[in-house]
Amino acid sequence: MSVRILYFASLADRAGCSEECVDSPASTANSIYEEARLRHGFAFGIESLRVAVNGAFVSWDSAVSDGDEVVFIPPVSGG
Amino acid sequence: MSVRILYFASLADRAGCSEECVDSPASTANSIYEEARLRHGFAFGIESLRVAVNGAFVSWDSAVSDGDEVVFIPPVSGG
Amino acid sequence: MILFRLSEFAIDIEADRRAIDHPAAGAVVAFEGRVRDHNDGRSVHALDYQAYERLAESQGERVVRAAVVRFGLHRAVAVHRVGSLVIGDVAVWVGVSASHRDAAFDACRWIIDQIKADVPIWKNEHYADGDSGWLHPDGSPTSDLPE
Amino acid sequence: MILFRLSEFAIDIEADRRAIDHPAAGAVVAFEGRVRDHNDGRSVHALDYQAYERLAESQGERVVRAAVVRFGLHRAVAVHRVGSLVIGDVAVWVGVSASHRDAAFDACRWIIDQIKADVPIWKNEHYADGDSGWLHPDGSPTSDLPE
Repeated sequence: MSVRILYFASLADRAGCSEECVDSPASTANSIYEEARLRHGFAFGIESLRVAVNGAFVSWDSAVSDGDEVVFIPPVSGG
Repeated sequence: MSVRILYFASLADRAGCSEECVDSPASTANSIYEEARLRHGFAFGIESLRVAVNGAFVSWDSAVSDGDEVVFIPPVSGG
Repeated sequence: MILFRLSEFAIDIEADRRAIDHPAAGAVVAFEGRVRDHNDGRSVHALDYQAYERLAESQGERVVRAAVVRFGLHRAVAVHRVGSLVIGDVAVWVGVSASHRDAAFDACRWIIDQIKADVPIWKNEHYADGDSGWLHPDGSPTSDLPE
Repeated sequence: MILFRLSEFAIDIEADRRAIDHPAAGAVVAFEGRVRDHNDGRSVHALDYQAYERLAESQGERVVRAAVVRFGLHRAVAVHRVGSLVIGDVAVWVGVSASHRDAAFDACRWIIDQIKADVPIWKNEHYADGDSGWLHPDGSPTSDLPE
Protein backbone atom coordinates (compact mmCIF):
# COMPACT_ATOMS: atom_id res chain seq x y z
CA MET A 1 0.00 0.00 0.00
CA SER A 2 1.27 3.46 -0.90
CA VAL A 3 0.26 6.64 0.97
CA ARG A 4 1.22 10.26 0.53
CA ILE A 5 2.28 11.97 3.75
CA LEU A 6 2.43 15.77 4.09
CA TYR A 7 4.54 17.39 6.80
CA PHE A 8 4.06 20.87 8.22
CA ALA A 9 5.84 23.21 10.62
CA SER A 10 8.31 21.51 12.97
CA LEU A 11 7.53 18.07 11.54
CA ALA A 12 8.61 19.26 8.09
CA ASP A 13 11.78 20.75 9.59
CA ARG A 14 12.58 17.49 11.33
CA ALA A 15 11.72 15.30 8.32
CA GLY A 16 13.67 17.61 6.03
CA CYS A 17 10.82 17.48 3.52
CA SER A 18 7.21 18.54 3.25
CA GLU A 19 5.92 15.48 1.44
CA GLU A 20 6.76 11.85 0.90
CA CYS A 21 5.17 8.80 -0.66
CA VAL A 22 5.69 5.66 1.35
CA ASP A 23 5.01 2.03 0.66
CA SER A 24 4.03 0.43 3.89
CA PRO A 25 2.31 -2.60 5.33
CA ALA A 26 0.81 -0.27 7.97
CA SER A 27 -2.96 -0.02 7.74
CA THR A 28 -3.96 2.56 10.37
CA ALA A 29 -3.09 6.24 10.83
CA ASN A 30 -1.40 5.34 14.09
CA SER A 31 0.93 2.78 12.54
CA ILE A 32 1.75 5.09 9.62
CA TYR A 33 2.82 7.70 12.16
CA GLU A 34 4.89 5.31 14.23
CA GLU A 35 6.83 4.31 11.10
CA ALA A 36 7.37 7.95 10.16
CA ARG A 37 8.42 8.75 13.70
CA LEU A 38 11.09 6.06 13.65
CA ARG A 39 12.25 7.16 10.19
CA HIS A 40 12.56 10.86 11.07
CA GLY A 41 12.99 10.93 14.84
CA PHE A 42 9.90 13.03 15.54
CA ALA A 43 9.58 14.23 19.14
CA PHE A 44 5.79 14.25 19.22
CA GLY A 45 3.85 11.29 20.54
CA ILE A 46 0.40 10.78 19.05
CA GLU A 47 -1.16 12.26 22.21
CA SER A 48 0.26 15.65 21.05
CA LEU A 49 -0.87 15.37 17.45
CA ARG A 50 -4.04 15.05 15.44
CA VAL A 51 -4.25 13.21 12.15
CA ALA A 52 -6.14 13.96 8.96
CA VAL A 53 -6.81 11.57 6.11
CA ASN A 54 -7.84 13.00 2.75
CA GLY A 55 -8.42 16.43 4.25
CA ALA A 56 -10.56 15.49 7.27
CA PHE A 57 -9.64 14.89 10.88
CA VAL A 58 -9.94 11.20 11.81
CA SER A 59 -9.18 9.11 14.86
CA TRP A 60 -5.76 7.48 15.15
CA ASP A 61 -7.19 3.99 14.77
CA SER A 62 -8.79 4.84 11.43
CA ALA A 63 -7.92 2.61 8.50
CA VAL A 64 -5.75 4.08 5.78
CA SER A 65 -6.14 2.93 2.19
CA ASP A 66 -3.88 2.85 -0.81
CA GLY A 67 -3.55 6.34 -2.31
CA ASP A 68 -4.71 8.22 0.81
CA GLU A 69 -3.26 11.59 1.83
CA VAL A 70 -2.18 11.39 5.46
CA VAL A 71 -1.25 14.49 7.48
CA PHE A 72 -0.03 14.65 11.06
CA ILE A 73 -1.19 17.89 12.64
CA PRO A 74 1.08 19.29 15.35
CA PRO A 75 -0.46 21.78 17.79
CA VAL A 76 -1.60 24.73 15.69
CA SER A 77 -0.44 28.32 16.18
CA GLY A 78 -2.48 30.43 13.81
CA GLY A 79 -4.03 33.75 14.77
CA MET B 1 -29.78 83.81 43.04
CA SER B 2 -29.85 83.12 39.31
CA VAL B 3 -28.96 79.79 37.73
CA ARG B 4 -28.92 78.59 34.16
CA ILE B 5 -30.67 75.27 33.59
CA LEU B 6 -30.13 73.15 30.46
CA TYR B 7 -32.66 70.53 29.39
CA PHE B 8 -32.01 67.53 27.19
CA ALA B 9 -33.98 64.76 25.54
CA SER B 10 -37.42 64.15 27.00
CA LEU B 11 -36.94 66.87 29.65
CA ALA B 12 -36.42 69.43 26.89
CA ASP B 13 -39.52 68.14 25.08
CA ARG B 14 -41.59 68.46 28.24
CA ALA B 15 -40.18 71.86 29.21
CA GLY B 16 -40.62 73.12 25.65
CA CYS B 17 -37.16 74.68 25.81
CA SER B 18 -33.56 73.57 26.08
CA GLU B 19 -32.39 76.30 28.40
CA GLU B 20 -33.73 78.73 30.96
CA CYS B 21 -32.37 81.18 33.49
CA VAL B 22 -34.24 81.13 36.76
CA ASP B 23 -34.13 83.35 39.79
CA SER B 24 -34.75 81.17 42.77
CA PRO B 25 -34.39 81.05 46.54
CA ALA B 26 -33.46 77.36 46.15
CA SER B 27 -29.90 76.60 47.19
CA THR B 28 -29.41 72.90 46.40
CA ALA B 29 -29.58 70.92 43.17
CA ASN B 30 -32.48 68.97 44.61
CA SER B 31 -34.59 72.05 45.33
CA ILE B 32 -33.79 73.56 41.93
CA TYR B 33 -35.13 70.39 40.34
CA GLU B 34 -38.26 70.27 42.45
CA GLU B 35 -39.10 73.82 41.35
CA ALA B 36 -38.46 72.96 37.71
CA ARG B 37 -40.53 69.81 38.04
CA LEU B 38 -43.52 71.75 39.34
CA ARG B 39 -43.09 74.39 36.65
CA HIS B 40 -42.90 71.91 33.75
CA GLY B 41 -44.63 68.79 35.04
CA PHE B 42 -41.63 66.47 34.65
CA ALA B 43 -42.40 62.80 35.16
CA PHE B 44 -38.97 61.88 36.55
CA GLY B 45 -38.32 61.79 40.27
CA ILE B 46 -34.76 62.51 41.34
CA GLU B 47 -34.17 58.79 41.87
CA SER B 48 -34.32 58.43 38.05
CA LEU B 49 -32.04 61.36 37.27
CA ARG B 50 -28.52 62.51 37.89
CA VAL B 51 -27.53 66.13 38.21
CA ALA B 52 -24.49 68.04 36.98
CA VAL B 53 -23.35 71.48 38.12
CA ASN B 54 -20.89 73.38 35.94
CA GLY B 55 -20.19 70.31 33.83
CA ALA B 56 -19.55 67.74 36.57
CA PHE B 57 -21.82 65.19 38.19
CA VAL B 58 -22.66 66.15 41.80
CA SER B 59 -24.90 64.76 44.50
CA TRP B 60 -28.46 66.04 44.77
CA ASP B 61 -27.78 67.79 48.09
CA SER B 62 -24.92 69.83 46.62
CA ALA B 63 -25.11 73.59 47.05
CA VAL B 64 -25.78 75.63 43.94
CA SER B 65 -24.37 79.14 43.61
CA ASP B 66 -25.35 82.21 41.68
CA GLY B 67 -24.38 81.84 38.02
CA ASP B 68 -24.05 78.06 38.09
CA GLU B 69 -25.02 75.85 35.14
CA VAL B 70 -27.36 73.12 36.35
CA VAL B 71 -28.28 70.13 34.21
CA PHE B 72 -30.65 67.29 35.05
CA ILE B 73 -29.48 64.12 33.34
CA PRO B 74 -32.21 61.64 32.42
CA PRO B 75 -31.16 58.03 31.82
CA VAL B 76 -28.75 58.12 28.90
CA SER B 77 -29.20 56.21 25.65
CA GLY B 78 -26.06 56.73 23.68
CA GLY B 79 -24.29 53.95 21.81
CA MET C 1 -4.12 63.52 22.95
CA ILE C 2 -7.92 63.36 22.96
CA LEU C 3 -9.22 59.79 23.25
CA PHE C 4 -12.96 60.48 23.16
CA ARG C 5 -14.78 62.89 20.94
CA LEU C 6 -18.24 63.79 19.73
CA SER C 7 -18.67 64.18 16.01
CA GLU C 8 -21.32 66.01 14.03
CA PHE C 9 -20.10 64.30 10.89
CA ALA C 10 -19.76 60.73 9.67
CA ILE C 11 -17.03 58.92 11.60
CA ASP C 12 -13.92 58.29 9.51
CA ILE C 13 -13.40 54.72 10.69
CA GLU C 14 -10.25 54.20 8.68
CA ALA C 15 -8.50 57.22 10.18
CA ASP C 16 -9.53 56.32 13.70
CA ARG C 17 -8.47 52.75 13.09
CA ARG C 18 -4.99 53.89 12.11
CA ALA C 19 -4.76 56.03 15.25
CA ILE C 20 -4.68 52.92 17.43
CA ASP C 21 -1.81 51.16 15.62
CA HIS C 22 1.17 50.30 17.81
CA PRO C 23 4.15 48.02 17.06
CA ALA C 24 3.64 46.04 20.27
CA ALA C 25 -0.06 45.50 19.59
CA GLY C 26 -0.89 41.91 18.71
CA ALA C 27 -4.62 42.46 19.01
CA VAL C 28 -6.92 45.18 17.77
CA VAL C 29 -10.63 45.05 18.55
CA ALA C 30 -13.08 47.55 17.14
CA PHE C 31 -16.76 47.96 17.88
CA GLU C 32 -19.22 49.83 15.69
CA GLY C 33 -22.66 50.66 16.97
CA ARG C 34 -24.81 51.26 13.90
CA VAL C 35 -28.30 52.55 13.34
CA ARG C 36 -30.41 49.53 12.58
CA ASP C 37 -33.76 49.32 10.90
CA HIS C 38 -35.73 48.15 13.90
CA ASN C 39 -35.88 48.44 17.68
CA ASP C 40 -38.20 46.67 20.08
CA GLY C 41 -40.25 45.40 17.16
CA ARG C 42 -40.75 48.84 15.62
CA SER C 43 -39.46 49.86 12.22
CA VAL C 44 -36.95 52.71 12.55
CA HIS C 45 -36.00 54.98 9.68
CA ALA C 46 -33.77 57.59 11.30
CA LEU C 47 -32.62 58.95 14.63
CA ASP C 48 -31.04 61.89 16.35
CA TYR C 49 -28.41 61.89 19.06
CA GLN C 50 -28.22 64.78 21.47
CA ALA C 51 -25.38 65.25 23.97
CA TYR C 52 -24.67 67.48 26.90
CA GLU C 53 -21.38 68.10 25.17
CA ARG C 54 -19.30 69.52 27.96
CA LEU C 55 -20.02 66.63 30.30
CA ALA C 56 -20.14 63.98 27.56
CA GLU C 57 -16.63 64.92 26.46
CA SER C 58 -15.17 64.85 29.95
CA GLN C 59 -16.97 61.64 30.93
CA GLY C 60 -16.09 59.93 27.66
CA GLU C 61 -12.46 60.89 28.02
CA ARG C 62 -12.44 59.60 31.56
CA VAL C 63 -13.88 56.25 30.46
CA VAL C 64 -11.35 55.67 27.68
CA ARG C 65 -8.40 56.74 29.82
CA ALA C 66 -9.57 54.47 32.62
CA ALA C 67 -9.70 51.56 30.16
CA VAL C 68 -6.14 52.19 29.01
CA VAL C 69 -4.92 51.86 32.59
CA ARG C 70 -7.25 49.08 33.67
CA PHE C 71 -6.57 46.80 30.69
CA GLY C 72 -2.99 47.85 29.90
CA LEU C 73 -3.86 49.04 26.40
CA HIS C 74 -1.42 50.43 23.88
CA ARG C 75 -4.00 52.75 22.32
CA ALA C 76 -7.72 53.42 22.56
CA VAL C 77 -10.10 55.82 20.83
CA ALA C 78 -13.86 56.29 21.00
CA VAL C 79 -16.07 58.54 18.91
CA HIS C 80 -19.79 59.15 19.26
CA ARG C 81 -22.01 60.83 16.70
CA VAL C 82 -24.40 63.65 17.51
CA GLY C 83 -27.09 65.00 15.20
CA SER C 84 -29.20 63.21 12.60
CA LEU C 85 -28.37 59.68 11.47
CA VAL C 86 -29.97 57.23 9.06
CA ILE C 87 -30.00 53.41 8.86
CA GLY C 88 -26.50 51.99 8.60
CA ASP C 89 -24.71 55.07 9.95
CA VAL C 90 -22.10 54.42 12.59
CA ALA C 91 -23.38 55.95 15.84
CA VAL C 92 -20.40 55.03 17.97
CA TRP C 93 -16.97 53.59 17.24
CA VAL C 94 -14.61 52.15 19.83
CA GLY C 95 -11.17 50.83 18.91
CA VAL C 96 -8.44 49.49 21.17
CA SER C 97 -5.06 47.86 20.71
CA ALA C 98 -3.35 45.61 23.23
CA SER C 99 -0.60 43.02 23.32
CA HIS C 100 -3.11 40.19 23.63
CA ARG C 101 -6.68 39.55 22.59
CA ASP C 102 -8.07 39.01 26.10
CA ALA C 103 -7.33 42.59 27.08
CA ALA C 104 -8.44 43.98 23.73
CA PHE C 105 -11.84 42.27 23.77
CA ASP C 106 -12.49 43.02 27.43
CA ALA C 107 -11.46 46.66 27.13
CA CYS C 108 -13.48 47.35 24.00
CA ARG C 109 -16.54 45.83 25.59
CA TRP C 110 -15.97 47.72 28.85
CA ILE C 111 -15.64 51.06 27.08
CA ILE C 112 -18.87 50.73 25.12
CA ASP C 113 -20.71 49.53 28.22
CA GLN C 114 -19.42 52.52 30.21
CA ILE C 115 -20.30 54.95 27.46
CA LYS C 116 -23.82 53.58 27.31
CA ALA C 117 -24.17 53.84 31.07
CA ASP C 118 -22.45 57.10 31.97
CA VAL C 119 -21.98 59.47 29.06
CA PRO C 120 -24.82 62.00 28.70
CA ILE C 121 -25.99 61.25 25.18
CA TRP C 122 -29.60 60.55 24.24
CA LYS C 123 -31.19 58.92 21.24
CA ASN C 124 -34.43 60.01 19.61
CA GLU C 125 -35.79 57.32 17.30
CA HIS C 126 -38.02 58.18 14.35
CA TYR C 127 -40.33 55.34 13.46
CA ALA C 128 -41.76 54.35 10.12
CA ASP C 129 -45.25 55.15 11.46
CA GLY C 130 -44.30 58.82 11.99
CA ASP C 131 -44.00 58.56 15.76
CA SER C 132 -40.77 59.36 17.55
CA GLY C 133 -39.41 59.33 21.06
CA TRP C 134 -36.36 59.79 23.23
CA LEU C 135 -35.05 56.51 24.49
CA HIS C 136 -33.84 55.74 27.95
CA PRO C 137 -31.79 52.66 28.81
CA ASP C 138 -34.60 50.23 29.36
CA GLY C 139 -35.29 50.74 25.65
CA SER C 140 -38.67 52.40 26.09
CA PRO C 141 -39.48 55.94 24.95
CA THR C 142 -40.12 58.37 27.80
CA SER C 143 -41.83 61.23 26.02
CA ASP C 144 -45.18 59.67 26.85
CA LEU C 145 -44.46 58.75 30.46
CA PRO C 146 -47.30 59.55 32.86
CA GLU C 147 -46.83 62.77 34.79
CA MET D 1 -20.64 32.42 -0.10
CA ILE D 2 -17.23 31.67 1.40
CA LEU D 3 -16.94 32.88 5.00
CA PHE D 4 -13.36 31.83 5.72
CA ARG D 5 -10.38 32.12 3.46
CA LEU D 6 -6.61 31.96 3.45
CA SER D 7 -4.80 34.84 1.81
CA GLU D 8 -1.29 35.03 0.43
CA PHE D 9 -1.64 38.80 0.18
CA ALA D 10 -2.31 41.64 2.60
CA ILE D 11 -5.87 41.49 3.91
CA ASP D 12 -8.08 44.24 2.51
CA ILE D 13 -9.74 45.09 5.79
CA GLU D 14 -12.01 47.73 4.31
CA ALA D 15 -13.46 45.37 1.73
CA ASP D 16 -13.99 42.60 4.26
CA ARG D 17 -15.49 45.09 6.66
CA ARG D 18 -18.06 46.10 4.05
CA ALA D 19 -18.93 42.47 3.41
CA ILE D 20 -20.47 42.16 6.87
CA ASP D 21 -22.81 45.17 6.61
CA HIS D 22 -26.47 44.40 7.13
CA PRO D 23 -29.42 46.80 7.69
CA ALA D 24 -30.53 44.93 10.81
CA ALA D 25 -27.05 44.98 12.35
CA GLY D 26 -26.77 47.28 15.33
CA ALA D 27 -23.36 45.96 16.31
CA VAL D 28 -20.24 45.16 14.34
CA VAL D 29 -17.18 43.77 16.10
CA ALA D 30 -13.90 43.20 14.30
CA PHE D 31 -10.73 41.57 15.56
CA GLU D 32 -7.31 41.98 14.00
CA GLY D 33 -4.47 39.77 15.05
CA ARG D 34 -1.29 41.59 14.10
CA VAL D 35 2.37 40.69 14.04
CA ARG D 36 3.90 42.33 17.05
CA ASP D 37 7.48 43.15 17.77
CA HIS D 38 7.93 40.76 20.66
CA ASN D 39 6.78 37.39 21.96
CA ASP D 40 7.66 35.74 25.24
CA GLY D 41 10.26 38.37 25.90
CA ARG D 42 12.04 37.90 22.55
CA SER D 43 12.31 40.55 19.88
CA VAL D 44 10.53 39.41 16.70
CA HIS D 45 11.18 40.94 13.31
CA ALA D 46 9.14 38.77 10.94
CA LEU D 47 7.21 35.55 10.71
CA ASP D 48 5.79 33.01 8.34
CA TYR D 49 2.45 31.27 8.46
CA GLN D 50 2.04 27.86 6.91
CA ALA D 51 -1.32 26.15 6.49
CA TYR D 52 -2.53 22.73 5.49
CA GLU D 53 -4.74 24.57 3.09
CA ARG D 54 -7.32 21.96 2.26
CA LEU D 55 -8.15 21.26 5.88
CA ALA D 56 -7.64 24.84 7.08
CA GLU D 57 -10.23 26.06 4.61
CA SER D 58 -12.81 23.46 5.51
CA GLN D 59 -12.23 23.82 9.27
CA GLY D 60 -12.26 27.63 9.10
CA GLU D 61 -15.47 27.62 7.11
CA ARG D 62 -17.04 25.25 9.61
CA VAL D 63 -16.06 27.52 12.52
CA VAL D 64 -17.48 30.70 10.99
CA ARG D 65 -20.70 29.00 9.89
CA ALA D 66 -21.13 27.50 13.34
CA ALA D 67 -20.77 30.99 14.88
CA VAL D 68 -23.46 32.41 12.59
CA VAL D 69 -25.92 29.82 13.85
CA ARG D 70 -24.81 29.75 17.47
CA PHE D 71 -24.85 33.55 17.97
CA GLY D 72 -27.58 34.48 15.50
CA LEU D 73 -25.27 36.66 13.41
CA HIS D 74 -26.28 38.63 10.36
CA ARG D 75 -22.88 38.26 8.72
CA ALA D 76 -19.43 36.92 9.57
CA VAL D 77 -16.14 36.70 7.72
CA ALA D 78 -12.68 35.52 8.74
CA VAL D 79 -9.44 35.69 6.79
CA HIS D 80 -6.04 34.29 7.74
CA ARG D 81 -2.75 35.15 6.10
CA VAL D 82 -0.25 32.59 4.92
CA GLY D 83 3.32 33.30 3.82
CA SER D 84 5.78 35.92 5.08
CA LEU D 85 4.66 38.77 7.32
CA VAL D 86 6.42 41.65 9.00
CA ILE D 87 5.68 43.66 12.15
CA GLY D 88 2.31 45.36 11.99
CA ASP D 89 0.87 43.10 9.29
CA VAL D 90 -2.60 41.74 9.92
CA ALA D 91 -2.26 37.98 10.37
CA VAL D 92 -5.93 37.28 10.94
CA TRP D 93 -9.09 39.34 10.63
CA VAL D 94 -12.49 38.36 12.01
CA GLY D 95 -15.56 40.53 11.55
CA VAL D 96 -19.13 39.87 12.61
CA SER D 97 -22.39 41.78 12.59
CA ALA D 98 -25.34 41.13 14.87
CA SER D 99 -28.43 42.91 16.09
CA HIS D 100 -26.89 43.50 19.52
CA ARG D 101 -23.43 43.90 20.92
CA ASP D 102 -23.52 40.91 23.28
CA ALA D 103 -23.78 38.49 20.39
CA ALA D 104 -21.26 40.40 18.28
CA PHE D 105 -18.55 40.46 20.96
CA ASP D 106 -19.11 36.87 22.00
CA ALA D 107 -19.15 35.56 18.44
CA CYS D 108 -16.05 37.43 17.33
CA ARG D 109 -14.17 36.15 20.35
CA TRP D 110 -15.44 32.63 19.85
CA ILE D 111 -14.40 32.54 16.19
CA ILE D 112 -10.83 33.65 16.85
CA ASP D 113 -10.53 31.22 19.76
CA GLN D 114 -11.76 28.36 17.57
CA ILE D 115 -9.44 29.31 14.72
CA LYS D 116 -6.50 29.35 17.09
CA ALA D 117 -7.47 25.97 18.50
CA ASP D 118 -8.63 23.98 15.48
CA VAL D 119 -7.50 25.37 12.15
CA PRO D 120 -4.24 23.83 10.91
CA ILE D 121 -2.08 26.93 10.56
CA TRP D 122 1.39 27.30 12.07
CA LYS D 123 3.55 30.29 12.84
CA ASN D 124 7.32 30.44 12.44
CA GLU D 125 8.80 33.41 14.29
CA HIS D 126 12.05 34.99 13.18
CA TYR D 127 13.84 36.64 16.06
CA ALA D 128 16.14 39.65 16.07
CA ASP D 129 19.00 37.37 17.19
CA GLY D 130 18.73 35.34 13.97
CA ASP D 131 17.07 32.33 15.56
CA SER D 132 13.66 31.14 14.44
CA GLY D 133 11.16 28.48 15.37
CA TRP D 134 7.74 27.05 14.77
CA LEU D 135 5.36 27.89 17.56
CA HIS D 136 2.84 25.61 19.14
CA PRO D 137 0.00 26.80 21.34
CA ASP D 138 1.81 26.98 24.63
CA GLY D 139 3.87 29.70 22.96
CA SER D 140 7.13 27.81 22.96
CA PRO D 141 9.07 26.83 19.84
CA THR D 142 9.20 23.10 19.17
CA SER D 143 12.01 22.81 16.69
CA ASP D 144 14.35 22.15 19.60
CA LEU D 145 12.17 19.69 21.49
CA PRO D 146 14.04 16.66 22.83
CA GLU D 147 13.71 13.61 20.66
